[in-house]
Amino acid sequence: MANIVRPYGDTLDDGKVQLSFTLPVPDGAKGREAARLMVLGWGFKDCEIVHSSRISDGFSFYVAYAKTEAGIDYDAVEADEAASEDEVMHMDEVNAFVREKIGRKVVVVGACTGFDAHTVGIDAIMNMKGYNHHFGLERYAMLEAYNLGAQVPNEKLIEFAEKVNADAILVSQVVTQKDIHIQNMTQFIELLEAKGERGRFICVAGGPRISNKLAVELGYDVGFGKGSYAEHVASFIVRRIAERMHA
Amino acid sequence: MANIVRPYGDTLDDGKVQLSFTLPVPDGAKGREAARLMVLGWGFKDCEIVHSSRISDGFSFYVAYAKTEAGIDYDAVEADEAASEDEVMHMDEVNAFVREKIGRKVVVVGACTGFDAHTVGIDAIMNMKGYNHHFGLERYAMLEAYNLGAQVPNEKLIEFAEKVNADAILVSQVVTQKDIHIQNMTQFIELLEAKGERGRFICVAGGPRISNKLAVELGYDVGFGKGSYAEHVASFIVRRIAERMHA
Amino acid sequence: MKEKLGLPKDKIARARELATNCVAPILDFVDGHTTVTVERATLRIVGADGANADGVPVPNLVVDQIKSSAGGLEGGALARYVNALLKTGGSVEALNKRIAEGWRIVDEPMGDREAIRRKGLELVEAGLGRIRKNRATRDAKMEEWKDRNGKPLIYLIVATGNIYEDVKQAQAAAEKGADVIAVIRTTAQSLLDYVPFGATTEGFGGTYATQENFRIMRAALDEVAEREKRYIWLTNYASGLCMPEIAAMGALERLDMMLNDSMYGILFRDINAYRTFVDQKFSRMINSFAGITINTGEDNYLTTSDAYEKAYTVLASQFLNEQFGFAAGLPARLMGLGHAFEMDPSIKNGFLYELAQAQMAREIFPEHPLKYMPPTKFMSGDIFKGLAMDTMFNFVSKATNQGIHLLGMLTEAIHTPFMMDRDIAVENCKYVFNNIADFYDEVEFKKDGIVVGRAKEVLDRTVEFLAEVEDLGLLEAIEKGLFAEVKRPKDMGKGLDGLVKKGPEYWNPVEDALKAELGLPERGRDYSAAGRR
Amino acid sequence: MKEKLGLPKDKIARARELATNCVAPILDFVDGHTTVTVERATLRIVGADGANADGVPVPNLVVDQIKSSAGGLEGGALARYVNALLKTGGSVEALNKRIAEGWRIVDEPMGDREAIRRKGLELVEAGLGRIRKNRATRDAKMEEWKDRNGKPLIYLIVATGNIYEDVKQAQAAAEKGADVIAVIRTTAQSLLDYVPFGATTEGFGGTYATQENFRIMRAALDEVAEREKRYIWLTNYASGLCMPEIAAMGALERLDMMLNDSMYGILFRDINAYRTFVDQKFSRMINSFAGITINTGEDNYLTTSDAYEKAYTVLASQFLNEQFGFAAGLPARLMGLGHAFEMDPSIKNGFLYELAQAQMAREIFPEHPLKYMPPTKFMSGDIFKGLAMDTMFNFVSKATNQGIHLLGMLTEAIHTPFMMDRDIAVENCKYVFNNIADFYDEVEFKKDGIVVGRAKEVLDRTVEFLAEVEDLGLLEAIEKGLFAEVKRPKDMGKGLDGLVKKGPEYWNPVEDALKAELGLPERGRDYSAAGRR
Ligand code: B12
Ligand code: B12
Ligand SMILES: Cc1ncc(COP(=O)(O)O)c(C=O)c1O
Ligand SMILES: Cc1ncc(COP(=O)(O)O)c(C=O)c1O
Repeated sequence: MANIVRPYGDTLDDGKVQLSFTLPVPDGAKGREAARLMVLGWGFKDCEIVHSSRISDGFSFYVAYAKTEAGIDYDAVEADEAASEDEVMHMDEVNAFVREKIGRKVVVVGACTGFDAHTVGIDAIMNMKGYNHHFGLERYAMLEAYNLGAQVPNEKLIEFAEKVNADAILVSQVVTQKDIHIQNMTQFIELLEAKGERGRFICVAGGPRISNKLAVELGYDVGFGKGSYAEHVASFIVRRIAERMHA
Repeated sequence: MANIVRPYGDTLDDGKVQLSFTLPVPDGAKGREAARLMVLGWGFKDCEIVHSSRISDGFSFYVAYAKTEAGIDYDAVEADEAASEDEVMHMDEVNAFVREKIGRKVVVVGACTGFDAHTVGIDAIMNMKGYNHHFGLERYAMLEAYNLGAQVPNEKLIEFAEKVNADAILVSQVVTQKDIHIQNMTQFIELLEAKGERGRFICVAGGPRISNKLAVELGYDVGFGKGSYAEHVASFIVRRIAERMHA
Repeated sequence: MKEKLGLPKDKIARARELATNCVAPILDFVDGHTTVTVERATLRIVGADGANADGVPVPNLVVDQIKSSAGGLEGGALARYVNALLKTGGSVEALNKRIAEGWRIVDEPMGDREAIRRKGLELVEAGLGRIRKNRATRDAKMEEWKDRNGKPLIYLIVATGNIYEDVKQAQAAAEKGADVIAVIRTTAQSLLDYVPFGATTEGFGGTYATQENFRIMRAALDEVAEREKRYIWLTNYASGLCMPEIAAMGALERLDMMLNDSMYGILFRDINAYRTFVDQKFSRMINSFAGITINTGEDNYLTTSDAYEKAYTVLASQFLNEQFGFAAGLPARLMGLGHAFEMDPSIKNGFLYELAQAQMAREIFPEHPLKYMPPTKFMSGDIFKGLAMDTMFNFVSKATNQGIHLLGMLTEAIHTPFMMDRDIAVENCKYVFNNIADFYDEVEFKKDGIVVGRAKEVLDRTVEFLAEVEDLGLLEAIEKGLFAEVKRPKDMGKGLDGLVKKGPEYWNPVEDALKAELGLPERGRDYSAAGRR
Repeated sequence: MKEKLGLPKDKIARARELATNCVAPILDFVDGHTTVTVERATLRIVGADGANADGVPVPNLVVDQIKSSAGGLEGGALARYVNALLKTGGSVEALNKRIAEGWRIVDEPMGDREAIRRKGLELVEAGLGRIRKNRATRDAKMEEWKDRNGKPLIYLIVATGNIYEDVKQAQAAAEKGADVIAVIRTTAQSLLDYVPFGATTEGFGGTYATQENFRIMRAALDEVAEREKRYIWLTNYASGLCMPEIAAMGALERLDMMLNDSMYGILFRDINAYRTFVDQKFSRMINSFAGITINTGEDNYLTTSDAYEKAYTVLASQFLNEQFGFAAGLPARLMGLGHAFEMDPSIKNGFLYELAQAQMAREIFPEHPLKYMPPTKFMSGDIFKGLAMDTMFNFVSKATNQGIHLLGMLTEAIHTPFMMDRDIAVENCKYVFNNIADFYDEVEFKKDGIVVGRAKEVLDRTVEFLAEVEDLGLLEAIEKGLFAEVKRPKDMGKGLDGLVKKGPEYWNPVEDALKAELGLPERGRDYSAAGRR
């Protein structure tokens, strides 16, 4: 049986949603009406433009509240985030798991690739001190972690991974404007495939705008977004290695 | 030729829209995915849930940015606000118009009806001192304005209008929860119709959530929303009377 | 408390003296009168409850019978009710049922006066006992969870119209951090001369105040409180034509706060002034006995008139509310005197003026848990601007140590709060309160600067204004439109026909007991002890 | 300016002295060196411009030829360029065209030295003349429209990647109230050892800094300025591997501000330290001569490290930037020293600490138009929380009289600003600035309270830190990771191969003229007059 849920304003199923957007038209009655019709055009029932203002001669800003009747079958939704809390092992558990199931140190190489200079994210995952009271991979006794920093070309990252015979490669992408991250991430996988090495590494992508779905679509094993910590990544990697060993 | 406009984030036609809403589900990966699918379900392309938070065990809050490809033909939009700036006459012009075209004082009766106690809006339109440096109808030499205040039953308002032989009746409605304003406004018109008097008065509705469209739909001659002033209302009424006299 | 404004003490004392003089003649009148709702409140405390098939509540049935009977109401309603009870020999519940079914108790001849008196006192003691127990429960819980509430208390409203929906939202709000939940009353309940009965699911802009709704919400909040280990205060409106009855119901169901203003009904609801003044005293005695904090309604002056121009009407009203409060036995610590952040956001230095006024209230009423209301009038559909205004409001409130902080909603100009609006408001408030935690102790104002100057100016203007009111007489000042720019002739307004002069036989053991408990004189205004409870 | 913190003057003087000592050895090195980009900047000022078919700019073609030629760069690039010009007998434009087409000017034998010198000086005078005229135009407009800009100046960024889209957004922002428009540079342009040529429409996270883009934006802003009767400042980045060249381009196109930090490239872009120090001095001389206000990059320390813990690194860097600035002839009034509101919003009293630090900067650098950066690191997808943080940031900025106020965006954690984000930001800022207009003069801090205590603590820690740096030597301190927690060995990093020791024949009449104009000694660090321009 479907379990339809809808947005909730102050009563179940009232379907209330807040929207805001800019239109490239002058502010005024006609703009407001255009904004209203546009929202209705998206399938909303009832829409009130509660605010409009002039940004400049040709641009105006709108705030709307609208009501939707369309819902979604919540039972049919499949959560797709790599970092599911139930499955996460903590640092000591990861180390124990590696000792027991893998029997050697696991090698991990990471970088923020392309022209992206945001190191804080990859550092949060890899550096000794970690982030938000979650130690980074460098602190894991049974991992050998190399953090190459930022602005690392895909070629260099792969070369390095080959050199240290890495089990997993970690790619961080923060800047997403004009889908630059998609280009970068895709090129990375293409390079590996061209070398026939895609199967050799577990490929992990991460960044604030990266979802597991997107990463998998682009050919990675997994993707991690906002709020991920080293233990999420470590748990995934060591489990995947163990699976492969015992498959 | 159609002149399609779309929301503008930072590039023409990028279609970027901000949304926020509550879902009656727990916060977490599944909720976020449900929220994302819901937005896509409304026809948006690409949707990022940029924020989710726990409101309580069973409710969660989402902020999303999404992209729409659907636009609207701006040239085909018909602005529908009664208070069009070009057509507004100012106080002295209204008085002159009445003297010239109507030749007697115009009688106007107004109230905030039903249980609605918000007098500030109707006062803004009618009271001597007006609002925001726009004098109210009471100050117009060629108008005779009666403001009955708030919480006036529809019956009483009509009775009074009959008594003073009003040209126009002004109805203010501010509270809109559970569509109480629609009930109230509808009942008013029904009462008039039952008495065979709908044609006798120019019926004007107003309030922050009242649009001209809505008012006309409910059987009024016109509706005024936020930001309307006495001169808008006066201009409409006196023109309409003149039209009728000369029709 | 550290004073920062250097307000002249003599001016403050003068304002208090003027306020005392203004209310004195009113109090004399009050003690000689009762009203239909005072009598119904009395009945409710001894157990009158339920409603007939048309929804007319039993207390109304009783009082209406008595009022239209030969003797009328001037002897009070209780004797007749107890007389009927003795006649039946059964329980109060059974009596209520019979009355609801149509029994005309006024047709019963009066029995033995002494028996009635004894039974009456017994019932009163039982009713007041229940209230006393509520107070003890509250005190115990507050002691158990002390220091867990916010400072100021975070106050949130729910207003869905449906008590069951309200419960969900109230629980969510409390979990999120609200200390106080107010169930906003449905539009115009103020004007009903009865209190509806039972659980309700329909209301506009709010939910009916009924005893059953109180009970449902109380239980829901107690549940969250146990989970959160934080006392959650419940608030409703002892205001309008049934002020004392709602106070009684609130006392019986352990509400913790009540909107209750000595003049709100007159000015903003066109309720007759005499009626209101009589009702407010009785309701406040109940509140005081029940340990319920009142919230006065000064914010309403500013939603109607200009907040900068009319700041002095707020302060004047606070002084009047205070004196009426003392006269009803309310200690300062139960007086949540109201004020509001309602200045036009486009005023240059508006923040400094708001700061000045909030600090002024803090220093003039040091023991009172001031209730500070958010921006409403200048909120617009621009929710982002609105959120910024609410942020500034949160700032001023914490920066001046207000007592009760009603959270502003970014959608104030649009709809009654959505669940998410409330969530955003709590997050904002917690952020600001924590971020400027010690601002109060940290910051001083320039002597004779804008802040200090503004506070002094408002105080000066208030003294002038109160002098004018004293001169005219309070009722006459109201007639002339000196408050809130509305004129309310003293012999007009709703509910006047519910006012009754007490006869020589007037008997109200609830009133007597409350006066005794609160240390109030039987008549008049020697309430000198009250402030010090 | 009123001082509120009572900071010990001797401590401040001590910090300045330490900073002077820290930069002294670096300055000695600087005067003996040039770099490829210093030479290219010199060429640009005399008119070298354009690019070859592969997009390699003419200044690079010239410098690359010279560098790889027998004599190398140690005599400077100008002599060779002028020599070629004299050979052609034509215009600079014609020469540029020939060079772009592949002419190897290094193969031309050197002609008459004196003729070269004379022609060189003539070209330099023309180039500097153009810059002087820009300065006069700016001064005149600022005088004409004085008091029309915000205080602090409202600074907004555009970053679409497409200069024409940027223009739309910049004009909209300026109309709405922005005083300063910064065109954010495309990701990693810092690391290009050339400046792209022409108008550009593709960039990531920003738009290429090119001279043509500067010109287009300058014209667009001048247009709005005329309409709004308010000077609109244009900002770009004289930073990265082409610091001096961009300064030169900005000077030629009348930019008004430039991001320009003495150590940013080293720490945050891994550019070689020697290279950076040489480049920064030359770029600053140009900025100073052009009347361009620099914006230093101390905010970057806080986006990388913890803002509470590392507050002293910001102050230390400000002192160092100041000394490097004086040494390059920059007067205090052109030094927009940077700092930022970047504390974790969950810190109790975080607002008071931010207030303390901003006030401290204000009092230590009273004449400097401090540039204050908004919260970025702790911004999240919760745009409503973000807006509240931006509101508090606006508050602190106005409350402490900052000079240049970069507006925070509620979507900081999500995307480069949408047009509506900017609109919301301006509205918020104007509201707060007006609402607390006179807060600075009005409010005082408790002696030895949290605010005063925090400021003193940061100053103390800074003095300790600078002493440590002096002790180690600045380059060594950078090597050890004392700044921003990154270690930059002095002989590593990008651009080192572009560093050149000046030979005995070194000739750079632009440098000479600038030093003369700015009252700087030919070598060394007697720049005592500079601060007083
Ligand atoms: C700090 C910062 C900077 C610093 C970076 C310092 C440094 N050493 O990293 C500086 C000032 C240098 C900088 C510069 C720029 N920045 Co910046 N910056 C930020 C800022 C404020 C914070 C980023 C951050 O540190 N977050 C904290 C970390 C811990 O979070 P995180 O990166 O999301 O990482 C977490 C997860 O995503 C995940 N994760 C991340 N990577 C990986 C990798 C793997 C393998 C895994 C498993 C997980 C994982 O785990 C981490 C921990 O939970 C953001 C805005 C914001 N508030 O987010 C803008 C922001 C990211 N920057 C932005 C831009 C545009 C730039 C510039 C390009 C601007 C310019 N033109 O100059 C430059 C150039 C940088 C470049 N070449 O890339 C934009 C990006 C817009 C977009 N979506 O495309 C943002 C969003 C700001 C904005 N709204 O404009 N920036
Ligand atoms: C002031 C105020 C009050 C005051 C009213 C004082 C008074 N004397 O009017 C008091 C405190 C009494 C009050 C009470 C209540 N209020 Co009230 N109140 C407001 C508030 C803050 C401002 C309204 C206002 O004065 N606006 C200024 C005037 C000038 O604007 P306006 O009304 O829109 O009028 C303009 C136009 O709409 C138009 N117009 C209006 N009427 C007419 C008529 C004609 C003929 C024409 C031509 C034009 C016209 O012209 C005017 C000038 O431009 C709003 C929130 C807000 N910021 O808008 C809430 C608000 C309207 N109130 C609300 C509610 C729910 C209530 C209560 C029901 C709450 C309760 N349960 O107790 C009560 C009960 C009142 C009742 N019985 O109706 C809600 C309504 C929600 C909804 N959409 O249904 C609001 C939106 C607040 C909220 N978010 O919950 N309120
Ligand atoms: C004292 C008081 N009573 C009651 C109310 C509520 O309004 P109503 O009279 O509609 O119940 C308010 C609202 O502001 C108030 O301040
Ligand atoms: C001094 C300085 N230069 C440059 C930049 C811009 O970064 P990029 O090096 O990518 O041009 C910043 C940004 O914060 C800065 O502060």
